[in-house]
Amino acid sequence: MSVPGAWYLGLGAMLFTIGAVGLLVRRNVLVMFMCVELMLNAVNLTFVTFARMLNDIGGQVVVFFVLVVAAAEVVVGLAIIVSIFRRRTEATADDVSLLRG
Amino acid sequence: MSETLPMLTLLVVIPVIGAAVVACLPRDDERLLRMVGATFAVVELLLTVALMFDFKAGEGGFQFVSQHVWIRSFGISWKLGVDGISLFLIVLTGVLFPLVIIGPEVHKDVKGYVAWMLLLETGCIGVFLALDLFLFFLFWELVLVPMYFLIGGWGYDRRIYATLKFFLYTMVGSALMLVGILTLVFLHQRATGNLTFDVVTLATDQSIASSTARWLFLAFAASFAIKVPMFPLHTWLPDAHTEAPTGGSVILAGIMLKLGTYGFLRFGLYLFPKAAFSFAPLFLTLGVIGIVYGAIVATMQRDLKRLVAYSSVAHLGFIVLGIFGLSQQGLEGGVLQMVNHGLSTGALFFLVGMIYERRHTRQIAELGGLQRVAPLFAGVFMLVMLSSIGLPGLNGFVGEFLVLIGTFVTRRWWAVVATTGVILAAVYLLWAYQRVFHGRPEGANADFPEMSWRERMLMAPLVALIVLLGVYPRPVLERISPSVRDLVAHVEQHSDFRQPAVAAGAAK
Amino acid sequence: MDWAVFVVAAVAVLVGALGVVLSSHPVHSALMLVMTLFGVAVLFIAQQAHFLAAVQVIVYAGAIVVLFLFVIMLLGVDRSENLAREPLKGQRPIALLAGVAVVASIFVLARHAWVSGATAVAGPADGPGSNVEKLADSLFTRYLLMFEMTSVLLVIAVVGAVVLARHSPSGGVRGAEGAE
Amino acid sequence: MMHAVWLIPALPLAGFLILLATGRRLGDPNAGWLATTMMVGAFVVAVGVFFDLMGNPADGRVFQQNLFAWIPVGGLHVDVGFLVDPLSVTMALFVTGVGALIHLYSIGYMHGDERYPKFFVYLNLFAFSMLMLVLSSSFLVTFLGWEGVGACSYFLVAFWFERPTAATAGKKAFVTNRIGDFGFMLAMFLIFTTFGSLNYTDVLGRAGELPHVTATAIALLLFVGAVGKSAQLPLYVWLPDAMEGPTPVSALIHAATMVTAGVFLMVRVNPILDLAPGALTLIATIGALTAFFAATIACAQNDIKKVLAYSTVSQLGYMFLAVGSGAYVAAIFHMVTHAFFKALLFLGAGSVIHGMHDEQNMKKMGGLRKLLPITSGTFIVGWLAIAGVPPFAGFWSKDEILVNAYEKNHLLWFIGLVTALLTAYYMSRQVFLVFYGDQRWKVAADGKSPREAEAKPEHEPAAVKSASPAGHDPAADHGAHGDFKPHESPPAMAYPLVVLAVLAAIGGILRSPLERWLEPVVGERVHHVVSGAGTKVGLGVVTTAGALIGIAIAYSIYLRHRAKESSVEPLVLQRAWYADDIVRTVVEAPSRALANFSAFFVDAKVIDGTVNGIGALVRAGGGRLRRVQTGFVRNYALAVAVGAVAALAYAVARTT
Amino acid sequence: MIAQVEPIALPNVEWSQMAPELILIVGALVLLVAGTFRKDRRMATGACIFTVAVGAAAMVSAWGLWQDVGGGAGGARLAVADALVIDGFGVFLTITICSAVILGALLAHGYLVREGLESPSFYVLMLLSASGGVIMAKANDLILIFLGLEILSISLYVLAGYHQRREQSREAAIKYFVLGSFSSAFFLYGIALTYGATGSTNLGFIAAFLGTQTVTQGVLLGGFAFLLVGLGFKVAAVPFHMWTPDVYQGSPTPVTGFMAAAAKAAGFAAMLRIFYSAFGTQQLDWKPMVWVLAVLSMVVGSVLAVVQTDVKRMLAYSSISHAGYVLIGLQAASNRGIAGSLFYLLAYTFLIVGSFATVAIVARKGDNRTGLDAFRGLARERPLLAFAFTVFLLAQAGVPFTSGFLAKFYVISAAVESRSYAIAIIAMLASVVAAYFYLRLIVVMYLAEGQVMAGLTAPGVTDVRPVGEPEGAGGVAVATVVEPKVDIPVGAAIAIGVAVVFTIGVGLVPQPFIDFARHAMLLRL
Repeated sequence: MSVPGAWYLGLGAMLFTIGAVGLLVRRNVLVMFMCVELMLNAVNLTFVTFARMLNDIGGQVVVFFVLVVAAAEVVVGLAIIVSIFRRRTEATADDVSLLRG
Repeated sequence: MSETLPMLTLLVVIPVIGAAVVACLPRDDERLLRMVGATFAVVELLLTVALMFDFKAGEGGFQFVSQHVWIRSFGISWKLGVDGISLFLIVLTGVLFPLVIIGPEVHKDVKGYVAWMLLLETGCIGVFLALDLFLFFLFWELVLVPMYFLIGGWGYDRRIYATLKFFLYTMVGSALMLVGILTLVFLHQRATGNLTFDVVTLATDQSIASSTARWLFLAFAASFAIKVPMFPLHTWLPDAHTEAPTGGSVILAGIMLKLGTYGFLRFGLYLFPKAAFSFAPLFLTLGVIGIVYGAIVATMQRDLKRLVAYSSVAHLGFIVLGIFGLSQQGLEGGVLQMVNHGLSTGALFFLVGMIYERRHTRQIAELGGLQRVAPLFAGVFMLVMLSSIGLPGLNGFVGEFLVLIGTFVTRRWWAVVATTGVILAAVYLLWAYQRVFHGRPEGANADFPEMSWRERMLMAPLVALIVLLGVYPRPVLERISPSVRDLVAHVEQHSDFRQPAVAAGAAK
Repeated sequence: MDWAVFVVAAVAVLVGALGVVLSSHPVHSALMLVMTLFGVAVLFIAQQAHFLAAVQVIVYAGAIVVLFLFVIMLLGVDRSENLAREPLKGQRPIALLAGVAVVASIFVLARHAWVSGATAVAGPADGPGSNVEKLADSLFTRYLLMFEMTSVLLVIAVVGAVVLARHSPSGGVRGAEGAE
Repeated sequence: MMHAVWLIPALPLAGFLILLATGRRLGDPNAGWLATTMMVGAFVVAVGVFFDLMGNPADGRVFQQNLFAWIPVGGLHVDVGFLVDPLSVTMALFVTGVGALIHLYSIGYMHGDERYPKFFVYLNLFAFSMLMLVLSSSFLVTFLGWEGVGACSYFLVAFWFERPTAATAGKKAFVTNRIGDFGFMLAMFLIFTTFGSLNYTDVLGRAGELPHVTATAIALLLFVGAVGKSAQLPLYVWLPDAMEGPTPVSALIHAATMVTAGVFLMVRVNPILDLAPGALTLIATIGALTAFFAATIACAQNDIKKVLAYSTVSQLGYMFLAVGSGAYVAAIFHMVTHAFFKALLFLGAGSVIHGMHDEQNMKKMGGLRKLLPITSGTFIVGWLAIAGVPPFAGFWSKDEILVNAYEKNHLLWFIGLVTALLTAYYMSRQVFLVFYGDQRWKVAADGKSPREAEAKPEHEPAAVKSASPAGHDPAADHGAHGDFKPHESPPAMAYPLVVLAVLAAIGGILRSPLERWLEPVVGERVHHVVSGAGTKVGLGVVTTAGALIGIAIAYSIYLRHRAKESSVEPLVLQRAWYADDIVRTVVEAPSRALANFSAFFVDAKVIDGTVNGIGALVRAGGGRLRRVQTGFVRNYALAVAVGAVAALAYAVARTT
Repeated sequence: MIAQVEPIALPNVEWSQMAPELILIVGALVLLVAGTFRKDRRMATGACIFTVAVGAAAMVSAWGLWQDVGGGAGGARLAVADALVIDGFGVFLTITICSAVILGALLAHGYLVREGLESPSFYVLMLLSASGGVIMAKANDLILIFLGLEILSISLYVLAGYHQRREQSREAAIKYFVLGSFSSAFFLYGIALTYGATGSTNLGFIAAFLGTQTVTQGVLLGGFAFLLVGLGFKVAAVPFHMWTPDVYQGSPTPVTGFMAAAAKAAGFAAMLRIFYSAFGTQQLDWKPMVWVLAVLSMVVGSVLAVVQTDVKRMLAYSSISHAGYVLIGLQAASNRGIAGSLFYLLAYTFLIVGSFATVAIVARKGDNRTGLDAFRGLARERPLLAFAFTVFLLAQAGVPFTSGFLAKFYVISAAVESRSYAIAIIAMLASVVAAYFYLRLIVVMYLAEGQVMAGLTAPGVTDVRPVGEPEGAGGVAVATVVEPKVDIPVGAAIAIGVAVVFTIGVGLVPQPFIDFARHAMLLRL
């Protein structure tokens, strides 16, 4: 019958991890940021699955909020990215390393 | 008395008020700054003297106790009190501070110097008077700050290194002690339901397990041992002493080292009698090593101040020995020796400072023949040095002798080895004296000025006390005695230690 | 049937995710992201979260990814990147190891059960009433305060974007506000 | 009068204090007169006390006076107080008596010294300390005096501190003495532990309770103190060097009084010694060996004072031989006679040096008899006394010691006898070299080595610098080197010589009074010579013969030149058996190396190095950690991820 | 067909209970609107004063709440459909955060004027950010905490990059943003797992549910781990701290001060509430994790601070170690521990804002002179400023008669009380290491006048890169270039003055503040 929640959750965990690893290995800030979106999606998937498994609408409501947060983050994040990489040809995270030690 | 006039609180507060007043005065008028600073210090001195006279000689307990709840939720009080053990340290503090404020040359920023000194006085007095562990710890830490600035601001070439080393070294000790204090307090609370930092209560109760008490004792002892300093934790001392300005060295040696030994007495023995007794061999051994080792290392120093600093290591070794000998004589000698060392080593540092002012060097090799051109200076130096060597008739002997005889009664072999320190002290001090004062003055040494009147006035009280305490120490001893007797009884009550009959005087 | 939907969607999700990470071109990454988003939307539907699925598609695919693309174009960084190069020593192996470890740990932790026996708190997800209705009900009761707070979040987004754009010579960031 | 006993030390103390305050204003010679007056006053009081005590019956001749409690702590209660008994009064008498004479002598001798008042400051302080030592009623106050005389000895030996040798000698004296004090202190600790008191009356009265081991320990420890103070083997090394001090100091401190303090102490505690026969034997042996050893050295010394110094060591050895033989009275007796003749000899030597313009090398003297009549006359008396020629004082005291030693152990006696011979020999050598023979100084005056001229600057003062009417006119007396002529000393110096010479000559009569007088102190425990009168006479004859032989040998070598002088003055003896070199290499060098090692390796490198090392470690650790902070945001993210993995790993571990 | 639309029964919204955050938000909005009408210099001053007023109003309203809750857990209650909890704890931190707002605003004015950045939007973001923090402090729901966190963080991302002309500022923004969103994702995943394991995101329900459980589920443990990552990041605990030095150094200094105070307070508010209150029954599970975090933070923070040559960076590392101390309070998991943490946070807020205020002043125009050299001889030039900074530094070092000492004392006493002796000792030893760099800074201000500080420069410090170069005027060759005189703006002076008085005042009369912290109990759910 219906697919057990564990499968969804496992998928979510994997998606989350791919996102996390992606952020770690990609140098392009935009792609890194997309990876954050992947992670958020993984969380969303997890919430929805839990909502179904627990038969609780709360999990779905949470996803709604996560979406809003994601949107706000994207707006600000992209604004920051634009402001810093405006004059550069590459949006490479490694270029931003003035501060260290 | 204690009800009508909060004598002890005044003692603590007056210097800090002085510091605040000085801080508000104009920076340029050095005379005024010193005058005002000295006035506060002298008022403090008079108060301490008054305290000494009001002190009831036959009583062992705390007198003039004033207690006010301060931080209720932690059971912390502003509790001050004085007994025979602290009385003369207070007086010593009162004596030395006016001298360092008026005395030595201060080459820059007199205002800062005087203000820090006064703040330091508050700290020192506070440590000696505090009967609340928290309060004690506060003052204990507080003294570091002015001293840090004094060494760092008015010291010599390597002052930054020295002052940091001093501060951090001491803090390491305090770190352990604070944990110890808290542990003690909370264990006490667990046992009795009473959260208090009151020293007397904690000491009387003795409810914590003896294995725990041993750890706690070590935590306290670490802090005290660093402050004393005991071998092998002593290396901050030569640096700090050497680099500190004259006034700083005087206070450092004269008073601040006593904080450590005082701590052992007031907190080590009093709070953890059993543990202290069980660790006595360790500390006796370290004390003896300090005596011998400090003397040996002092012998080879090329810097006069460093030499005096190492001599302090040796002298403090005697005090530790006396404390952990745990006999009436030893303890009393230890207390007396704290005062003695404050006077004689303080005086020595003054004198070395005067030499530096004149010659701008402390290197023994660059000095020589000073006795010929400055006989009075040499004479005073000689006297102070002999006091330091422990010549009978001067103060140093009484303390040293009591320590040794007291230790001998309870811990024979440690005393035997420690007694060799008597020989070694003569070696390094006389050798140094010979190199600095004997011979024929050459070059700049030939123009070495004799003591000025101001310097004579400065040394006069110290010299007078050195002789007085050597000839007639009885008024001091009889004020110390009851407190020490109680302390020994306290240790006996809570441990297997029993003082031999001869020491207690029952044999007669 | 359910399985089929799940597998297809899951594959889309994973492929999309891997695509995001492994595409050398940022535009490709963005497109792969869209694929994942759709996959997730499908999985939402499969779990009766219809409203969320819709929002997912509209907001994510419709706005966010577009915004990404917009910025990529704006910055002119739409060039391939040499993925073989990794200037930071040890970054990749450790990252992979960490990733494996995270997944493995989660699976190990969840080996007995993902969920406890707790009962619904915010109200049942099934039962009578549409998904939207129940969502709305929850949103305006139990989650009212959170809902209100999202408005603050959006204000910040606006103000932040304005602030960050203010000193820029080009008006490119204007688009950020349009995303709302 | 007895109650005035406190005045005996108090007068010199007062002198000390007055001189300390006003010495410079009083100046030369008033300061000296003041000091001398105080000493004379003390002597007068001592005499008064003596007669007072005499008035008491023999067993009632004890009087204790406590001034104030000095150190009252628990069971330890020490008063500053005086114990007046025959022993202490004897000591007080001769300390004040001889002391007064030497003070008087010093007025002349030190005349012209730039630190003239200071000399008397020290001298009076010394007298005070010495009197405290002998009069005290407890070990601790004795120790006060004991240390006080040591310090004064230090001041006075190093009186001409501009001379490095003097400064070093002073320090050496003090430090060596301190080694002895170590023993003294331990002895006091042990006494206190055992008896709970440090008072002589308490302790000696209960001495009988002592277990044998404790008694031996106390005796030996006290003896260590005595060895240091009285310059016995092996701690004698400081005394010859102490001759760097002005000659009156050598006479007073290093011949008559301070160095005998050890003997006094031994006699004082005789009840304890009697319980420790082993210790007594050791004391006797050390004494005999010291006597012999020092005598051999004295035979080859050229410095007029060095000879006397080694002689003093040797004579002190006799005293310990006496103590060790249980002959306490003999020890005291010899102490007294020795004080007379040795003080005389030293003062005479000082007079010679004075007259010779600071020349101390006997090889550059000779034929001074005519030029220094008083000096030579008195010196010869002293010589005969020390050589043990009857009927001079030295014969009687030495004879008594040897008789007692014979009782104790024949070998010790034999050593003593040989030493007596040697004593006669080296003293004769000295007399012949100085007062007889050629006037070698006539040659020497021109060829005075520059080194020596350098080494002795403007000191040995009266001779060179005096410009006072009381003394002598340097221009007339000394003039240029060419017409250098030794001269007799001023009266202030001469009178004490005469008085001492008389005492040295007739001191022997004190023998039996002293024995009776001291009986309450040494009591029945005194060793009564068991040998018959015949043996005693025989021994006396042998001793005398030995002395005469010694004189004869010296005569044949140094006046008749029957043998080359250098052949009887081997280098090994000149260098005093290389004792100083041995000390330098065996004790000093290793100690210095150890101290250097401790100070510059252990302390600076190991201990402080550890401290600084911890600091460096923290910084190095910080430096390394800092490199992790690369500035690359992905690294940071990785750290977060790794942290998360760690947290998860913990969670996993927690569930399994 | 169409189901009858029932009116949704809106929950009772207790506006008064939300007064502080509402005041902050409304204030921000008013300012935002007003700012669009007036754009002159006077506006800047007005905005500052307005912000201070808003902060003060929020504080007063919080104080009103304090009176309501009766200064303890007794009057604590839930509000707005159980989403908010009104307890002493929340109110305490609200007041703390409001203090940060007030001090930060005072400090910011002079800075913004100096740097030519005057704009009300700065204050708007600050107020909004603070409102996020306040929400975190009072939230009773993981989701609300998350939202508060995002409100706080996103504002701070923008504020960090506020000084657009400074490359460091922009860099700080992007680093903070990337890492912040990364860790937010972790946090969110943690919420998800917790939700799955407990069935709710509401802390009350979670606590109630966990009270019935005997064994902690694996998933829940995973949730703990992820939540700790997210919050650890926010409070800058090692190993989630790496953004801190870079962001603190790069951000405009007033922002750094505000961020260090408010974000940390809010982060800890959430952490303490979640772990102590909601997961209180699972103490044994999370205490070891917190222990490790605390120890690592203290040690690494202190040790790394030692080798810094930039004061801002050094203070950043020191704030990491401070986080370790606050964690001790949590680790003790006792009332005294929580009170200690709260007290620490309050004391720390004033200290850190005061410290950064000094740095902001000394950094001079361009905000670049933050190296140790810039502080050389400050005692002569500006004795009072140097004195104030000394007070802050000594207090941070834990010198008696300052708030810093009592704060350390408080948390360590909590640790000792709960028998965590090891952590107490480590904390004290770390404080010794920390004392080194505070003292070193004091040395530079007072003692090292133009002399080369022998023995001070660590081996690892020789390769100091000139951080402040790009803006010209060289922050490096300070010794030769004549320094522009340090100007002290009025606002900053007030802020510093208040902080000094507070620091010493608490040191002398700690009882009221200790009571405050002690009564600020969490509502144990």
